[in-house]
Amino acid sequence: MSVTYVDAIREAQETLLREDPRVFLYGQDISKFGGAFKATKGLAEAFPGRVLDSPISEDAMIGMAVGAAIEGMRPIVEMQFADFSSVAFNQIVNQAATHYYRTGVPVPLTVRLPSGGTPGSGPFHSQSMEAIYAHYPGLVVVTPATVADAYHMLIDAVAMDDPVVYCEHKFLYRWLKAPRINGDGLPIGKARITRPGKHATVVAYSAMVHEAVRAAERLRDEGGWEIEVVDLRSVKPLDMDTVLASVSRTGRLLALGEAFPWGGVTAEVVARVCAEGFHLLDAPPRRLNSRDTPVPYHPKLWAAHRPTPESICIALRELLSF
Amino acid sequence: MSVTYVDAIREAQETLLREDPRVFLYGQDISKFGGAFKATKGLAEAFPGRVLDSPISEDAMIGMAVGAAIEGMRPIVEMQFADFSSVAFNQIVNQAATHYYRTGVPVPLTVRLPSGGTPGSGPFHSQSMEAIYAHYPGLVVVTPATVADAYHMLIDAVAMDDPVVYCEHKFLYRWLKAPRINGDGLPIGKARITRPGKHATVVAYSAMVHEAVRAAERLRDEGGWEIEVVDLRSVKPLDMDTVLASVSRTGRLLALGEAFPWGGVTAEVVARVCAEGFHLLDAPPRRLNSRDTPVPYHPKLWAAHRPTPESICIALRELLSF
Amino acid sequence: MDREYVRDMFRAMLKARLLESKLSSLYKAGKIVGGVYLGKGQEAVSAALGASLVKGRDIFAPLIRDQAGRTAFGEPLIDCTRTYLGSVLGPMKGRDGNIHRGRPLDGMPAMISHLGAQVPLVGGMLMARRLKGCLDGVVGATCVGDGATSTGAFHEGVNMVAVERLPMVVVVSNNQFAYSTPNDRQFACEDLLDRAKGYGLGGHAVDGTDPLACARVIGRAVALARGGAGPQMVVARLLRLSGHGEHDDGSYVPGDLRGSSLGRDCLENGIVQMIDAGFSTVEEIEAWQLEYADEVQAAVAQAQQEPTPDPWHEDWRACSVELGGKAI
Amino acid sequence: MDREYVRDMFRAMLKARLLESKLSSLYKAGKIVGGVYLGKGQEAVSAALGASLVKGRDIFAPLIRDQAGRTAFGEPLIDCTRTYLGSVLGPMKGRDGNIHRGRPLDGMPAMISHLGAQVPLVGGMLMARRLKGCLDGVVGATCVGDGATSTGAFHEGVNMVAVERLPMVVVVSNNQFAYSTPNDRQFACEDLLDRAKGYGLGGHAVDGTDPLACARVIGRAVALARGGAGPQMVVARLLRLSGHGEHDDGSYVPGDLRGSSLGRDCLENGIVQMIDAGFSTVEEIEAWQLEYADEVQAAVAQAQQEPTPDPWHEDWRACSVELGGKAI
Ligand SMILES: Cc1ncc(C[n+]2csc(CCOP(=O)(O)OP(=O)(O)O)c2C)c(N)n1
Ligand SMILES: Cc1ncc(C[n+]2csc(CCOP(=O)(O)OP(=O)(O)O)c2C)c(N)n1
Ligand SMILES: [Mg+2]
Ligand SMILES: [Mg+2]
Repeated sequence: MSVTYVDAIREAQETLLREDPRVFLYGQDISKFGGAFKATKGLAEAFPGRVLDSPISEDAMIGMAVGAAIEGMRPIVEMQFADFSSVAFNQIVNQAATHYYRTGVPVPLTVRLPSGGTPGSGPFHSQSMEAIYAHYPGLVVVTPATVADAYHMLIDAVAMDDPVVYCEHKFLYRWLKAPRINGDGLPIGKARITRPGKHATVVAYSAMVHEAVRAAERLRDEGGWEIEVVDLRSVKPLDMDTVLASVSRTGRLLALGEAFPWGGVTAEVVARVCAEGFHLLDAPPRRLNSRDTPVPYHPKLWAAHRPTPESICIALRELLSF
Repeated sequence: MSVTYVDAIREAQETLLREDPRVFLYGQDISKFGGAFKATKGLAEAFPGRVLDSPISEDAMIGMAVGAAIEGMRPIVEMQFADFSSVAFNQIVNQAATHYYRTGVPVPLTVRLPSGGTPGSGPFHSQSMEAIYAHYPGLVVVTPATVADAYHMLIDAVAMDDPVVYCEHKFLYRWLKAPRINGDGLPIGKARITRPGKHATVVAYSAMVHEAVRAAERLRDEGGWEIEVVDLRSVKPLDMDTVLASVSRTGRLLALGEAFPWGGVTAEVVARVCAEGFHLLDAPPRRLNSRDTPVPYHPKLWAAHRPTPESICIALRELLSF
Repeated sequence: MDREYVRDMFRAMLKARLLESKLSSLYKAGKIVGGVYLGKGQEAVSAALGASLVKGRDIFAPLIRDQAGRTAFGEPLIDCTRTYLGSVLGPMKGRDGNIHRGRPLDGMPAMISHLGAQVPLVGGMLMARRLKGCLDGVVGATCVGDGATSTGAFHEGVNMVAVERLPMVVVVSNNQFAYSTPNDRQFACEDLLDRAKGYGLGGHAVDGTDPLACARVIGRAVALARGGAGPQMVVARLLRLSGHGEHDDGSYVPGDLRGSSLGRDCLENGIVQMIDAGFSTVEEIEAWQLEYADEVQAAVAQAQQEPTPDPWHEDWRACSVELGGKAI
Repeated sequence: MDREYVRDMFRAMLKARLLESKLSSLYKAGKIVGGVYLGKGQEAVSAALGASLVKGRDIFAPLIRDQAGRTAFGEPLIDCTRTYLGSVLGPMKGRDGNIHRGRPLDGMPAMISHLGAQVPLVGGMLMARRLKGCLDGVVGATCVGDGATSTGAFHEGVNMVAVERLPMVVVVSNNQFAYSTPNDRQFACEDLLDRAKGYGLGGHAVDGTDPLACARVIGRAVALARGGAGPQMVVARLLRLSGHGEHDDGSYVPGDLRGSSLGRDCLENGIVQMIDAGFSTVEEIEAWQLEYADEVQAAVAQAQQEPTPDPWHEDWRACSVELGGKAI
């Protein structure tokens, strides 16, 4: 028996529904159908009236959930794909995110964004939008990369009084498995050293953590390099303590992400490391993002659009040889 | 006689309507009323049928304009406030921005975003959204800071075959004046050295260019410091040649912006300078953005939310004393 | 018609008018920064709605022209003056201003500017009540203008509320213009009320310049929603008797429209109606006027004396939680 | 009823069905990556629209279930197979796939996934024609499902088109479900057609399983728009006879609904109608079947032989312009 990443998301929602009467789920096709990715399978039957199908109205879905959250509920909204949250953008960044600062009343809303690319998904079913939401004050943005984090961070997100954008990576849904859901107790806001090392630090998040580990293994096999991989876990807030501690050990930084190259998590990480830990760096910091086009449909293009173990190794070799 | 920044925007639109039959304007209250900020005053009368009032439908406004652009027109859409483009976000980033890559057909659309804070405008009439749009492949994002740039960059934006997000700063509308519209011929994509210096570089854009110049003057008066101010002019693409050349002269960088602190232009500038010109830096690079809350209503809060000559001076003194 | 309901409504209209005239003067004297948005001419619609609702039980999401509704619902004047004048003691603490105010925990959310956005929000507040098992007898209400009906937010919100069959009343004040934009550039149906059927809502038309008609029609719509008849839409015809904001002279409104029955002042109509119906007397109304003028004066004076926010002591945090002892 | 119009329409239905069955097999054989979305059961509506339009003059923005409409409008089969199979020679060059294809310069925009977004886009294409003075006799059309009517994009777009009185036809195929979500969780009006009046559109209902009715009603809606009667909305009742995509078995559709008149196969109906009306014969239809099966086979075979995109030679640029000799 093993648990997949999407199972963990389902389990977390089951636990939440069971243990917290304030929790309910809202989204397209999440009720009897169990969701486009089956992340809510069986929950409508187990918790009647608390797993509700919404019309195709992303903006109203979030507006509704904010209203319910103000009244003390803990809604979890499933976007069918992160990309469709573009239509709910206003309610997320202007209604949910500003509410606490404006009124003093927090909005305990969790928005689940099935994020990131998979082969053949194309420009509108592949986007990574964490940077868009992280830009706005008032939102917490998390990006679980492990089965256990998928579970625990969703539990923690719902426990939080503020709105959380929970970016779950579709590529990990069924590919990532664990024997069981094990947690190491890290709270939201804390990064994890996924793989210790001493020659360079890769700061990554979500699916890219696994690509970074792969690249690290290759470089170990290739030349005995020991690459440290930091999994940010949450991109807002950023755990700069852990990142800086890692860079202080290695002296070298590669910030790695799957999102578009202008701005985003990698820019924020590099800018903050340089501002706060300039003297720690023995080489210019590097960034690796997707290419600067929409996410292409064809698997061959897609594989060359996002960072891969190959392109990460190239970046790391350059970094190490500086 | 003098020309204000908003006059220049009006003039540019008049020139465009006169000289290019493909140009038309679409937006709320822009026709007979002349727009909330009078940026289209008199144009409806001068160009009948080409300056059209839209319903309060930002999403459809952009959708419509993309359609018209595909058919060979050159629409200019006025958002009443940049903040309301949140409702048009999907059409901008998913319809307009992806069109050329997907179909090979460019979309010559210009979206005017009245941006940035003014006293008393509050959380929803003050936002700076350049970083949001710059994140997406396929968009050009410009941020004129001078009267001449307001004019010429709008002309250039409309001449461009790709969608341009034109961020005009409301604070500059009437405050910024010039004897006449003078251009120095810089194209979109080229930054300008607004004020030469040798001790530190401030990279700024839009209204913050003027705050940077004020801070530079104070530091000159205070201690003879010569601060170079670079006006990015366009935030996508970024003119790294000019930025790096400046940093190579001064060895010190402050990236300055009025937008929210997570991500954004300052992160991108610092990250790229560090990646591409690490060895040029004699001190850790610094960033100064707004505070990490929604833009507050009260003028006293507002003035402390955005960077000011005082806070810029503080940042620069720290940078210089490193 | 319930006498007390009509008297409550009328008093709110009167108080709102006096308050708003004062706000206008303050704005023109440069004492208010930002904008001032009035409900002049729209008080009957707004107050009829506010007076039909019960604070502490119902939900009311006012928009820009709802001073009368707010007052009828029970918002104290001081919340208004503090917010306009930036007192740090107001509900928004100077962080937001003018009509962007509310007390969500008292059932009155604070609008964001984006039109239409409050519709699903109220829907969600009602959904929460349903989920908590305390929706019985509750009504949620919000107001929008003709222009706001063109927003996707309005459409999605109303449709969602209809699907969920929530006890909600949506009042559309068709004041013929959205800022400067006339109805014929805003929609192409003969009557906005035609939309009610398309959403599956109960539909009600009313002359917004006629306070007794507003009391009857809006009161009935609220009663229907409360009684389980599902969501209701009211479309009121009227004119705003001010500019869009006090910076605007509204000169784009044609004179003949101003002179038409749409341009009648609902407050003047109301005075006549109150007296004719025997709901009040000239003397009583005059006494109210004096009393409310004093109340307004006091609310302004108090807010003006109060401290404005101090950036050095401001709690610059957009999230309520801390992580590891640090603000997010 | 125009014989040639009906024959064109029917042939497109037939060809689309054959093509889509092939796509389904290819998907199930693992030859197509991503998804396959069929219009099975919806060919009559789609083809009636496509066949009413003139490529080179009109505008047609198809959605996910419009293979028949595309074919009727004149999209070559090879555009479809190339896009599904990722040929670099297709209109999308492997950059986008499946139904996300088009040739905007031929009047057929390439849909984005976000439902409702094509409505204002077609409106804008028509606006451009008006501004250029060449709108005369032109029609723009698009299709959506019942679910898409809940999007703000649809609402804003339709309203804008109505305000501008553009010659547009919006066809709503109410196939009772949006993915798995039934009508009663999508809207609460009795009939989506009730919305037409609320927008000020001409409204037309049709049984989507009845090809001749589709030809008549949709043909008439297009003719009305073309003739200057303003924008039109058609609401067709039907069922999709496939899953949402070929990954989905559609098991949430109740059996009695499948067995009802909504579940009839429009293509089977069409064969009977064509013969009964004397528009065609069994022999001719059988000949078409053979001919189209070959065409489909050839289009698949050709696309399969063609090169797929090569990341090393891909032009990785999202903007067409260069600045200072560099890509943006
Ligand atoms: C989404 C959005 N777009 C634009 C605006 C700017 N705006 C504020 S009020 C207004 C006009 C509103 O008209 P209407 O809904 O008819 O209300 P009225 O002012 O007439 O009461 C506009 C365009 C806004 N607030 N929200
Ligand atoms: C804005 C948006 N939200 C969600 C989706 C995901 N999605 C794709 S098709 C679909 C169902 C569409 O239903 P309907 O409009 O009835 O068309 P049908 O599939 O029945 O033909 C959904 C939810 C989307 N494409 N766009
Ligand atoms: Mg109005
Ligand atoms: Mg459907």
